[in-house]
Amino acid sequence: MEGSVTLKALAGAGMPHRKIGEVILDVQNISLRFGGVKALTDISFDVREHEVRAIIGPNGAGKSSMLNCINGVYQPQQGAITFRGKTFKHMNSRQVAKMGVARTFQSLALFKGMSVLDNIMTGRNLRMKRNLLWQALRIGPAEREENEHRAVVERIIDFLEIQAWRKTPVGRLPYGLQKRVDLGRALAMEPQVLLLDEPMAGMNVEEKQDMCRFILDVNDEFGTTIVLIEHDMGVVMDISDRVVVLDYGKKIGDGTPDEVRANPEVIKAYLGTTH
Amino acid sequence: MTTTFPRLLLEHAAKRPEAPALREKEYGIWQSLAWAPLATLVRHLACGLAAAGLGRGQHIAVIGANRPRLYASMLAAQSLGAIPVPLYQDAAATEFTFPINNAEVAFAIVEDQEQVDKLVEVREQCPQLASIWYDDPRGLRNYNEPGLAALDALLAAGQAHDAANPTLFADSVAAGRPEDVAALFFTSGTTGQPKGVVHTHATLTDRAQAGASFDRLTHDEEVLAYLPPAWIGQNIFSYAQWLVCGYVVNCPESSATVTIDMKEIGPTYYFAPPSVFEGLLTSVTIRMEDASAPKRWLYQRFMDVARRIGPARMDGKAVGLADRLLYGLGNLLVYAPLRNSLGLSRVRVAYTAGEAIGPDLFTFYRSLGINLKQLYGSTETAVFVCLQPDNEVRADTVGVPIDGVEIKLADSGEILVRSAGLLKGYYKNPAATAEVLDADGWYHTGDAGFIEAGGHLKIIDRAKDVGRMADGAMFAPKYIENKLKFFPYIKEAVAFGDRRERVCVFVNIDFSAVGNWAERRNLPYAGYTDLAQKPEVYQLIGDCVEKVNADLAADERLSGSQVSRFLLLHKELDADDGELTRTNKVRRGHIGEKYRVLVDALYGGLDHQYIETQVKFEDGRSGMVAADLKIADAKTFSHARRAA
Amino acid sequence: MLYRENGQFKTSYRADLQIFPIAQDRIAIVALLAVAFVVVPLVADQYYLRAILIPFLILSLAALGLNVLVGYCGQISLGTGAFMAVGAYAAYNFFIRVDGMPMLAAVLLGGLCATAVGVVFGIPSLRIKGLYLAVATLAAQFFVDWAFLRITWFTNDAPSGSVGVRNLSVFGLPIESPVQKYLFTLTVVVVFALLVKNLVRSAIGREWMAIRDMDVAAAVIGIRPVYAKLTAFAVSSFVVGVAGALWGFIYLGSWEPAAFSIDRSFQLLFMIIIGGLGSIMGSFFGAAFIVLLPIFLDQALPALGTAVGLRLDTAFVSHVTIMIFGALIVFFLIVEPHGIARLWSTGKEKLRLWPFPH
Amino acid sequence: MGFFLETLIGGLMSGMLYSLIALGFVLIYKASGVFNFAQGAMVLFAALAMARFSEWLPSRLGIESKVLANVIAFALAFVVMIAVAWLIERLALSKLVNQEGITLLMATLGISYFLDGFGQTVFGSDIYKIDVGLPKDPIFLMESTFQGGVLVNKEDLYAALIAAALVALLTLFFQKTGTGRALRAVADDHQAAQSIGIPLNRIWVIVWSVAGFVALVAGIIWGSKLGVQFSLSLVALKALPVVILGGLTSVPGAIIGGLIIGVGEKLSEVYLGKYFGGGIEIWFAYALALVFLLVRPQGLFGEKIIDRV
Repeated sequence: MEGSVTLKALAGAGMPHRKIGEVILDVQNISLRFGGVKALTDISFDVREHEVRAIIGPNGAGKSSMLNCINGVYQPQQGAITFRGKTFKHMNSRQVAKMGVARTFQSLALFKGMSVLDNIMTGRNLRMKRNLLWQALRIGPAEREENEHRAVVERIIDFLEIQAWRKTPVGRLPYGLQKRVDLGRALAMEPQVLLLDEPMAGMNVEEKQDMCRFILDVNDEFGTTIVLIEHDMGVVMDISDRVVVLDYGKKIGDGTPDEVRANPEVIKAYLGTTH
Repeated sequence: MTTTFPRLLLEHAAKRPEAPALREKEYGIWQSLAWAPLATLVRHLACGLAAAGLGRGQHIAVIGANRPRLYASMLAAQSLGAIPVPLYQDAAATEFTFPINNAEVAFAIVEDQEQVDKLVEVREQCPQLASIWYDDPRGLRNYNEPGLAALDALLAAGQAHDAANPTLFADSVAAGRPEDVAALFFTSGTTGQPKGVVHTHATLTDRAQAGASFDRLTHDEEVLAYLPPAWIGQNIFSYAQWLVCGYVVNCPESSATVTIDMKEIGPTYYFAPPSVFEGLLTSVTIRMEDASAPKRWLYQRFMDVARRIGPARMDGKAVGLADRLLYGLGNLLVYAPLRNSLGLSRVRVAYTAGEAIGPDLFTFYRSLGINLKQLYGSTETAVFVCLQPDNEVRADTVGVPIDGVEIKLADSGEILVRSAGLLKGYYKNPAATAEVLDADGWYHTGDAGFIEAGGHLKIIDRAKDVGRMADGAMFAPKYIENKLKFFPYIKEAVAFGDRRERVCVFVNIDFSAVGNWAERRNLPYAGYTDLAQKPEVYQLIGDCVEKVNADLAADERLSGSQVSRFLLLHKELDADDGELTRTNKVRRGHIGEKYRVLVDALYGGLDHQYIETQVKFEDGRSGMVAADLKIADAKTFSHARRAA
Repeated sequence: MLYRENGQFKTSYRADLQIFPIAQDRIAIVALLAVAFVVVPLVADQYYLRAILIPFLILSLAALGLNVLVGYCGQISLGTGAFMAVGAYAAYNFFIRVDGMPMLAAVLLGGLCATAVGVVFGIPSLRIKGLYLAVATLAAQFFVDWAFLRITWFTNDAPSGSVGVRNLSVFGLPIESPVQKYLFTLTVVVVFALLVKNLVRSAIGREWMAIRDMDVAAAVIGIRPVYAKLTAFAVSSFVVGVAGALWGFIYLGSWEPAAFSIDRSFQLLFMIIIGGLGSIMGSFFGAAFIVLLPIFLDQALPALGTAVGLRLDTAFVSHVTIMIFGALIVFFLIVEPHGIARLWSTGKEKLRLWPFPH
Repeated sequence: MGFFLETLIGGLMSGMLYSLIALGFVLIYKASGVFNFAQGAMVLFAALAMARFSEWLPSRLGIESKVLANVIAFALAFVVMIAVAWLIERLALSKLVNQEGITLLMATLGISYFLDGFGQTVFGSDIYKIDVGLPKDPIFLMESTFQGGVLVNKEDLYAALIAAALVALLTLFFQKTGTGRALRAVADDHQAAQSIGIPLNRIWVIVWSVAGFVALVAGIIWGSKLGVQFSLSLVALKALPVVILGGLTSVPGAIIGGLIIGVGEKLSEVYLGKYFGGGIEIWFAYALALVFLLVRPQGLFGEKIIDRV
């Protein structure tokens, strides 16, 4: 059954673990303006398969804008983005999603009127094929499809250890758990690349540790490539393979955590802001 | 009952192949495993283990929460004549070294990464530990420990091996004999190293069967397995009796969801130590405090009704029509909904054991209409020694010896047990075995007690604490102290009387309880010492003591140890002053020394005694507390008069 | 308090995902249906059927349709009346122009026409949001009012667009007496309620709610706003259109555009606000409330008036009635934005947890 | 040609009145982000108040002078409108702050129902007339230019002039007075406005009062034209497309939009109506606005919206 196939994918079968692979996502000379305001200026960097890639920078450095360009929320005025060899002037959200790029949000962007289960289920919608009529009748194939995807979603709920809240409306959950659900919704898309926008913002130490564990587990278990935004340098440095540093919409550093730590410009930017 | 667990499994698989054997809530629904598929699973696991070299008589550690595949692994091991050794999953890594080495364990099947990590940690000290299989591969993808593999791999290997040797499984099950060792349970000894209790298929199945027939258990029971399988209590209920009766064992989704799962399953046969019941009650009280005033009123009102009528009803005694209607109403409004939200609606039989349960706690559940009963037994006796028959349930006894059990009282008052369910001995520890098993096959429980009129066994104390009065009457200080402490006004009590002609008691009042009582009577007081010395308070406590005496008098063995005199201490007994152990048990001897003047005053017949005591305050400073303590006589009863 | 859920464990997703997972609820709903289908026809007299139950059912259906759009997809519409009108007049045309056209088919075809119109007027929703969209739907309202009044072809050249139908039947069974009409309507409503419920608890329903709750996030996980919104418009106006057709055929028998004026649109909007946005049950609650309140006030107010010794004419009563409606809308929006349905579900939760508060 | 001019002027004049009501919308939307569906109901309510007061004053208090009666009635009606504004703020808006636009819209729908019902309960529901002495006789312009000249209804002319004056007045009020500036500040950014100590609630009361005043004037003009009756509250529906066209947040937008709609309506009715069987002005305005929306979702002068993630 189709469900079991996707389960395999989830379990990362045949994913050679942590073998950093070829460049999967390549960002070339992206520039983005709102009216007169320059949000991003000529940003370029690449992401290799299976790696954990961090984008750090002080608040307002343009980190989120960068993600928004990658998954087509914003249309950059200049530059191009190459994903698995295909180059795009600017991305279209649905296309990006289809190509296997998922994303979580800095400010919680869950569907507050829906339960944890339904929120994560929405992540499966791209893969649900039955048309309106089938869904209205909800018999045979339609029901089977629904159940198969429910099965996958349950794997994710299990993975994120939120079984106890499955049927709870997300609005009622504490912040830390909502962040997990957000991650779950992204995972439900079985992404090849996962964009995380400050996954640990506003969390206490404990929650941060949990989140770190989940992120690493995702990378381990499913071989998912991870692009991670943080403005808190400390957390990122331990978990990421390579780091891009943005400041005022410009790239001021790129390399392994150690290289970046050593980079004088980065130090300046961070001494300038208290982080 | 002469069979083995693997044979029982195969019988069920043959008789009721489709019927569910195990249910586990996983991925949001209750996934059932029927008897036939379970048998196949066990068969393949067994073949896998055989291929891996597990042989007859060898030990294999099983570590993890209640998971179907772990239970299956135990069965698989037993099918090969090997001996599963369940270990506590929440134990620290270092606690594993002794049992693993003691039972020279070379194989282990564990639940998940957490357990694997612990075993890997102790591998230095346990070189013989060759292979470890894990049920849940999460996080273990890049471990490259030698001999570490997933249970799935074992399963696959097993299928291959089974195909190659189709008769292997059947043969080795057939070769198993009831008197073979079935399992090894390590009891965490209070002192020294843990001891491995050896049980055979015969001992376990015999007791399981006896217990089952006592409560007429059928294969329709639903059981929720949520306590550590390494504890014989859980093991007998969710393994031995499971295979004997063929009912369904349900495994919760995760430790965080037990209450939810309990509510969904609604077990019909339930077992828990008093602590669990206490926790439940606490949660009920707390949640009720947040309830709206009318609800709280309703609850209080009907819980009173329940306490009045419930127990009698449960014991099948006749209850007046008005009361029956009232209780029915309460049942509709409070009891039934409460049972529902506790997940106890469908309970037919529930047991508590392990330690003494407070009468209030006990009656709370009884009065709700839950058939909660007590049983007496231990790891060494394969649990079932005494059980309370329906309608003969009392808070202060542990029931009647069930069939197959002989009970004898040693002169010391210690309870001796003989049954087909006794341990074969402690593993590689003949000395310890000799201590508890005598030549005629009596097991020395270490508990002191006696058979009451009506044949109910009554546990009064640990045997070593029981003393003798000057006139030779039995003196069980802890028993008396506990009886006193069941009163809310009494926080601590210390009873003296060993080798004396009468019993005298120090009492610590419960400051808050007695304080409230005093305020309700607007009785002014200046602090603990002052309150304790109020004549009214002496009256109050005197009544409690009198009640206890009345109880004691009811029993000819104990009527001799009624409390004749008592005093209220001027300070609370405190661990900082060395009067209590860190676990808040009274250090009787030490207190007797420290307050010798008071003891002498009690026995010297004085009616008051001045005393000064040094105390340590919270901030570490120390100071003196001085008071002139009154000493009161308590009303005692003669046994005959109560009997009449 | 009435719930006993121990032992109601689910061993399949099918069981877990059913509409009423709790046995007690299933019993209740079956009982309710039994009463509606069997007892009511036996006991209820003509007046109640004709003046209360039938309009209640049809308006519930319309509210249900509107709820899909407003409650589930978050797209406001003030043009519901128009879509009802399209349904009614289209059905009328199919019914009288195509001879031998079965009534049921005509009604459904009417719904389809409403769908088409709905989608057309839904197109603006792709570019414009919220308030602006409200105006767009108003446009539909006015245009349609005008069209059926002035374009006589739609009304088979009837003056001022007043048309009528008679001798209705379904599968050979006559639909003439109130009881027959009631049973027919009830059946249609129940079927539609079930279908809509299935939709909102399936993929498409989740897409609608996703768009409603957080459209950017929805887009990022690959949901097409265009598709989601247009399907919402389509489904919504189909149901509304069918309701319109029933309103004309079953309830009124003969009607004119005024029957589907802007007031109807507002009335339906009020139903779902008071009943509960984004709730199937809410649509029924709201309809019941808004159908019953005027009837109640018509009785109560004059009685009250005479009690305090003044005669209240019907005009006064009707004014007070709309006043109360207005006040109630504001009240619900402030106090319980999710309407009666939410009150209901909270009450149910309390019963499940009884005697505990949480 | 003359006929065309006639229609054009007629359009401009009724357009002026649309802008007047549209102005009411814009004011409130700018200041409190509420799309005030109740504007029409306010017009009706105000007109009713005015009509009844000007009728009661002579009859009950025996005030002879018609002018005086009208003036007092006007003052009273204005007071009533202020009261209404205050009540709306107190009872509804203050409890709905930070709700989505749609919720607020629905709330004002409720309010408009309430006002309709309330007004007719208190003031009665017959047709009343307002006579503030607007001359009804027609005048002819530019008779020299074309034969027969261009017929203009004097009443409309005055109405248009009054409307224009009021619009000008309000614009001034916004630009010059402190309150006006405060209003603009609030419109731009609620938090900021509050942080610099502008009392939101008071501002809202003021705005709603102003809107009430506008409604009153509009009510009087329309009322004296068509008579005061329930249909007045539908006038607002006419003004909706105007707002959309002009852009919800722009005062000039409201004015220009009003004129466009007014003219477009008349011309379309005259020149296209016959092909459609007449009566198309009911929806023409909407069609116009809608087509326009598709091209420019934020309206003529509205600001563009970017949603951030």
